[in-house]
Amino acid sequence: MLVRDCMTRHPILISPNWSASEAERLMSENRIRHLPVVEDGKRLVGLITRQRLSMKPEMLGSLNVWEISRYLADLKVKQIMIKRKSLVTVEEDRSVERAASLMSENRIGCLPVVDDDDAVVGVVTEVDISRAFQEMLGLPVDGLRITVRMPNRPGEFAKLTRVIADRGWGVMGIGTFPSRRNPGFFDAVLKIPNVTEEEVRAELSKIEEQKVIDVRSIV
Amino acid sequence: MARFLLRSIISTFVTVLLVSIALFFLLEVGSGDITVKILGVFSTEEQRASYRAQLGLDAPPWQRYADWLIGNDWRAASYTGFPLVTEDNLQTGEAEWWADVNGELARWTMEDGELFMLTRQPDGSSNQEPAAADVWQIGENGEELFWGVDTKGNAVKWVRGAGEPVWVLTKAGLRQEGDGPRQYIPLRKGLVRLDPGKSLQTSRPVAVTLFPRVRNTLILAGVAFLVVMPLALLLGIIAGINEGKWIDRVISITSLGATATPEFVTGVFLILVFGIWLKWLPAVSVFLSSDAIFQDPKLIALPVLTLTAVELGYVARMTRASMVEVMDSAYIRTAIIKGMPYSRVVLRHAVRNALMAPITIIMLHVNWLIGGVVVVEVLFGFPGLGKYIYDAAIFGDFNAVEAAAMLTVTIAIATRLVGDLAYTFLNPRIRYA
Amino acid sequence: MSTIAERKSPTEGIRRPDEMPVLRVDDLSVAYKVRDGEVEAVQDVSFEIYRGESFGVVGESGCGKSTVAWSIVNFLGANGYVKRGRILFQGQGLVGKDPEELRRLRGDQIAMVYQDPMQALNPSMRLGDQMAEVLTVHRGISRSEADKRCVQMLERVYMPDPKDVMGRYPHQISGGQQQRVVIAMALLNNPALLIMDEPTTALDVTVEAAVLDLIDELRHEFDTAILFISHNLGVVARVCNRVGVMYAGEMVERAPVTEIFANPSHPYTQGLIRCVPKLGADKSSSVLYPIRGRVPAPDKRPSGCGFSPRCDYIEERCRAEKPKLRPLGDALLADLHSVRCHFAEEIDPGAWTPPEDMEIPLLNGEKRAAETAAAETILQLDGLSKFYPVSGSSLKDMLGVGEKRQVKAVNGVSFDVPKGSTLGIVGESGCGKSTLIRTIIGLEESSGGQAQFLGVDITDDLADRSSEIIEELQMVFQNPDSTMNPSYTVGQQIGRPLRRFNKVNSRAEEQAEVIRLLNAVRLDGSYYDRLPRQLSGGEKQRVGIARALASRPELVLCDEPVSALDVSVQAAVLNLLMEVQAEYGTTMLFIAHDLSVVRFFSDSVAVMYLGQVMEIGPAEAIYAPPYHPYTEALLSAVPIPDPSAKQAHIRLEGNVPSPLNPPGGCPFHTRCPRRNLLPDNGAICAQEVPPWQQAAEGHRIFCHIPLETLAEFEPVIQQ
Amino acid sequence: MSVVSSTANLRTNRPSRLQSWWSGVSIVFESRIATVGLAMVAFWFIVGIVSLFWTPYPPNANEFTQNLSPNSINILGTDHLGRDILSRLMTGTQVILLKTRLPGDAGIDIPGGVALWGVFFSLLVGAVLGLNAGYRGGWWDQSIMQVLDAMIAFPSIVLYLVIIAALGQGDLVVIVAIAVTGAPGVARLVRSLTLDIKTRDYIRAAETRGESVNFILFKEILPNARGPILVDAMLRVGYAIFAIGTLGFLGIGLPPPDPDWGNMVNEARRTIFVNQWAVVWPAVAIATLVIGLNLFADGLREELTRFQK
Repeated sequence: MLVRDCMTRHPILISPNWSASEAERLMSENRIRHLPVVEDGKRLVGLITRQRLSMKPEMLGSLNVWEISRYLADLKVKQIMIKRKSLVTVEEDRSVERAASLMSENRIGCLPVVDDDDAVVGVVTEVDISRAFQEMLGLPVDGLRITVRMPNRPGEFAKLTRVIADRGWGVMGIGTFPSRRNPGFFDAVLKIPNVTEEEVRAELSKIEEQKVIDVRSIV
Repeated sequence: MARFLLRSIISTFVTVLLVSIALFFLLEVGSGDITVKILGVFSTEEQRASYRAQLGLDAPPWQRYADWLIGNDWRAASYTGFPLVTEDNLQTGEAEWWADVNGELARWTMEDGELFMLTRQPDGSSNQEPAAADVWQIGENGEELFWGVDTKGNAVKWVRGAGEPVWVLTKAGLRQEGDGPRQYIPLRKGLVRLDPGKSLQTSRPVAVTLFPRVRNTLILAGVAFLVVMPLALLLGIIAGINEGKWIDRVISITSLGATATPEFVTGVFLILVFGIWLKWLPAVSVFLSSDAIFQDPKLIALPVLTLTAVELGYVARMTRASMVEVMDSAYIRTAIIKGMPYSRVVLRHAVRNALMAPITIIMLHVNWLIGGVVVVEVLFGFPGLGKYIYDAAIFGDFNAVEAAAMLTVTIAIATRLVGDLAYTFLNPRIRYA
Repeated sequence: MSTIAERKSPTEGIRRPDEMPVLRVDDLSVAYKVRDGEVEAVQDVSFEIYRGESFGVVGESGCGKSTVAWSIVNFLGANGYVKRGRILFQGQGLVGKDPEELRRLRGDQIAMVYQDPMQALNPSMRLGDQMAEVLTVHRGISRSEADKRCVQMLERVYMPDPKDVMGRYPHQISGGQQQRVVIAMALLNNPALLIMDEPTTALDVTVEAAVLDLIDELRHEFDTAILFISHNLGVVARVCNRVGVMYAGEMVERAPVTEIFANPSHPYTQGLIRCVPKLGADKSSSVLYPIRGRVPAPDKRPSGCGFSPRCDYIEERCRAEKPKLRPLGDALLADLHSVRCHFAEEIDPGAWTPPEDMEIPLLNGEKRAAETAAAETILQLDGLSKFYPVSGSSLKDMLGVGEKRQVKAVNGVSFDVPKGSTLGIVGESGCGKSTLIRTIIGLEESSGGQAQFLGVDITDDLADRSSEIIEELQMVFQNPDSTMNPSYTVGQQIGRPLRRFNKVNSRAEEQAEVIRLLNAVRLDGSYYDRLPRQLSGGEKQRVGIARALASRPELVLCDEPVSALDVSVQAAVLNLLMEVQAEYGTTMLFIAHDLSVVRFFSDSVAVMYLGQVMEIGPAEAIYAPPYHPYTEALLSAVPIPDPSAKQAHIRLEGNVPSPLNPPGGCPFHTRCPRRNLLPDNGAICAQEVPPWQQAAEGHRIFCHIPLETLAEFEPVIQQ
Repeated sequence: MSVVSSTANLRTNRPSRLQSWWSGVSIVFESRIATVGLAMVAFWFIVGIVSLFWTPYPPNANEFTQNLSPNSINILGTDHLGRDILSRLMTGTQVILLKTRLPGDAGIDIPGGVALWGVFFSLLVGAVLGLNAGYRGGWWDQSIMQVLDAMIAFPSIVLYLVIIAALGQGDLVVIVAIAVTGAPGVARLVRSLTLDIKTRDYIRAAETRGESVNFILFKEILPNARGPILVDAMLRVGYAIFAIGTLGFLGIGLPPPDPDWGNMVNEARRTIFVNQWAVVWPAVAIATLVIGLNLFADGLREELTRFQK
């Protein structure tokens, strides 16, 4: 899965000349936390986040009520946005895990996705990453969620797929995780529709050295 | 595109040919006896007949047309037996006809029944000596004939011992002379070789008098054209993109007023304002020398202004209409919806298409400009082509009218061709058809 | 993971609960100022479009579909303005937005494609210049870089030879290619919203199918929100997820596409679906029900429900109170299916019966078929051809020494038409179907072959035909706006052929006969003194039919008589033609590009391609295997107004070859998708003229592929 | 709603000729421009008609002091021969708009001014040529257009001068000159209209009825071209008046004794240093009449295109 497959395309964009209050309104109306700031042609010049919009007390301390409201009305997006040069971005043909690592390394919640012209083609947010994760494990589809624990060596996964193939089952989602408390083992999570728990357990328990550790129909 | 161009060129030639036929027959055949005008109403029929013969008007119309168009020196040469050539007179600078007799340029004259040969000397003078007796040839009826060139530029047939009485128009009036030739062929090279013949009014070659007039007119019309075109196109475009707004109204109504007012009315008003009330500009264009136009450019200010007023309105209206149409078109809509800035929409997308229609019409409109030139020149006494045609037409000097009219028609057709070319260039649908 | 079964794309499966629509139109009303007051062209229209979704707006002409589109890009002309309501694009209000900001959005985040690509492209600019400026202006990148992007995008829309196309002018490429350029241009900046206003209406059916495929593909790839406007239910069914039906400036019904076709709830939607023929339906087994009346002009709309004057279920409340667009049915679907009708729940389209005064032809199919079979042949063509000489553009050609070239518009067409039957002729533009009937009627002199009508030779042109033959051959024309002379009244125009062919002896008799003819086409005598500009399109077409019938012709040639009409009127005119045929026993030749209409209306059908007949036979035989590969391609391209129907996906490649030098052998071999069924990839097709294979009685196929193979093709459409 | 009853056999709402005529005329008043233009033209028609019966003084009587400025006796002043300018101006309308003097000593006048007859003949000739060229196409078109091209190639004033040089002065010569210079333009217009109209289906319908070419030209095509032709005719009357004025100014227009506006300008400009009024009035007269016709034509054209939409 690449960034282009999980990003949100056509994000809402704003212009640097907008007032901060308009940006604020747009964010709250659309329930979003990030707004890429672009010039004509969707060229990225910055990013506005909810945090950026919240007031810094030390700035306001010296102002009276009238001055505050004037200050707020005059405040432009370009004054408060994160500037392009300090923004972390990603290209749409990078892998989704690379995007995820960029986000976690930089401790940010949003990556603008840009093309060769530095034009915004989408954004990747924490929500997008978590949605990719859900889809990977087959969340949108009804079926049984099965967790199989297997030793970490070549050929183990093939055993599992052989059984599935023999039975003619369809796999709607799959993911493998190193088993945290059992070094040397992997947990494979499968989503299989139109099967009953009994037949799954019966079939999969025949596989040597593998163990069905969890079967559930409701996630 | 080659096809389109070739068509225009062929069509242009046919058009010129048709025009020449129409013009010639309308004027020379349609109009009455020109000799009445030249010799006056009190001349006798005999005098007129003699004069007609001298002008070659007794020949059949088709032959006169051919002579007029392609000349008759080659025809006359077959009678004389000598090649006929022209040589400039060193004093007047006008071309004279000579026969090339074995390398010597010769003309003949008959005095008291005696034929003399004039041979041209290198200094321009001529040496007169009696002609050799053996030049006479025996004609069908046994008379002795000689075809030669006389001193007035005619190929003539003399009969020995039987000179015709001829009427000659001199400054003092009509005078009869004896010893005249039997037949005249007034030599000319023909229109296609740029010799439209002699003026009936002044007896000088038309080409000589026409040239300075054409030059003056070209300056007048050229200046007017240069003033009008950019201004009119600009105004038209401005009005067109502001359709319905006040600036459009002002331009449209002013243009309409200017176009609908005849040149002579505009001219008179301009004279009134600038010449009489404000006294800024001369009210008439009096040319004291042939170069007056260069010495005092103010002379053409009012004529140019008059022409401009009329043309400006017309071209601006055409451009406006075309611009309005283009701005309403789907591809302009596309350009706007593509988010092009307005200036780019107008300049890159609209103007080129909007100018296509007016350019052909503007080029056709050169006719109109020439018409305006006639009026303006008459009004201001400007010595140009228009006044020349006017004067010649009033007199009935058809050689002059034909020449001048052919010239205007040629200019008109040539500009139309240029318009076609410009259209082809601007319109890729034709260019790449 | 080939084992993965059908899985919907994320946007169709789970829409994120917090997702905001790309475009949201709220209670939009658009008014145009006219000389006396103003007219509300669009009233209270609401809809929203999400990412990757295609929202279709359907309705007849004059319903305000395009006005909605123009109001989004704020291009309503000098006299139009948004009177009420909001248009939100990505959360920002577009109404009253600063013009400079709007300009930045247009072409960058909002793009538009509309009907006639030839008109939409600047005729005097190279295509490359027109495309590249979108990038150079909005993104400020260099021209050479922009050119590279343009070529990539042209490749993306499957434009052959994109580099070359960049240097061309619009008139140098075909209509389908122009539309590809326009679409590529719209997509260059990766817009969030793409507005398409009848993007395929001007295109041929196979080209249309390819463009629709492209639109669908691009929507999924770019996740663009599409507002798709069309009058054609079939097209909407193919490319849209959700549909809004517009009538008289209002949105009368809004629902997912499957829902709208399976469960139409507004009487207008029901009427629309009833009045288009299904592909495969014919006149003996099914009936078209027109909607009575016509779309009112924007300034003459009724005060209550806009549809009330044409509605079969009208109640007092409909006239008095304007219904609101309200959710229909249970709460679960509330968001999805809305309708603007007071009584939507009570109306059962299944129980609908045609009102008594509706014009429905009463035909007895079997009896007619029997009659036709026994009838004599009225028109017999044998190798009829029409070639036009063309002069080339080179100097050689002008001097007359170049090679003489001919456009083979009609090239050896043979068929017989029995008395009283209808032969439909289908084919795409340029296939020669119009030239064929022009040659038959004598507007063109034929260049070769035989043609006999009532046993008389008719290869000559009109000037050489006797009056008796002329009056037996009449024609019904395509364009209602030009079929009648605007200077004369209806009575004068129908009366003229009566006098011309000495059918009447006195003025009184003429008048009586004209009124009889008017009644025959379901118009009353009050139309006698009307001028064409006082008639609607359908009425004009009726008068055109009456005029053609005035001389009591044996054979009537119909040149696309309904293609310029709105669908509801189309049904009425088709019904009228059938009725007339039943009553007068007239034989008809019927040309149309719409395969469903031809199938519905004709007894037998001829399929033409490049001036030649590819297949001819009884209508039902043409629409099922065995058929000619070209017929198969045509059928698979027809947009079907039924999203549940499965249609084979066969697309033709390349352009129709020039009729100046049609390909040798089989004219279709250059594009034939079935050539590979023959040895050597169909080498024989390019070399030899195919044989006429007799598939059944009266069913002939012009193809090298053996009948048995043709018969094994899967049917194109399975419902 | 029009639920058609097939039994109804009534012919109702037949508009009378007057009504349909009025509905045609009333579109003129829809346009402000056309109305203003019409008023200006009507003014001069009325002045002309009045002058047939009454003018303040005889137009050719030189009974006043020369070169008077406007005053209470001579409202517009007098010219260089002491003639009343108002009277001359009023009478000058006649030859342009109201009467044509036939040659000969009998002094017979026929109704209809020189400008109107000239335009009428140019329409007649132009329409016939244009219809034939446009509808028949091919060889007909080529040759007709070639001849017209030759005619158009003449600058119109040069053509006037040539015609007058050939035929002399006179009302009929001016009519001929206007007709000859105008016909090619009309023919081109009618040809282009014909090319458009002949593609319409109703022409196909007429052809498939086997109608004669003349029927198609004059009964099917011409009536549908009348709107633009009418507009063009208005403009042409304007040009004709323009041309008559110009010819009068050049001294080769309508012959005396009737006063001619162009000639009045020409004569008055010689005394322009003394008396400016004498040149202003006829100049204004020509300009207003021509502008009026142009406005009328413009307004009419706008309304017709709107009407057709």
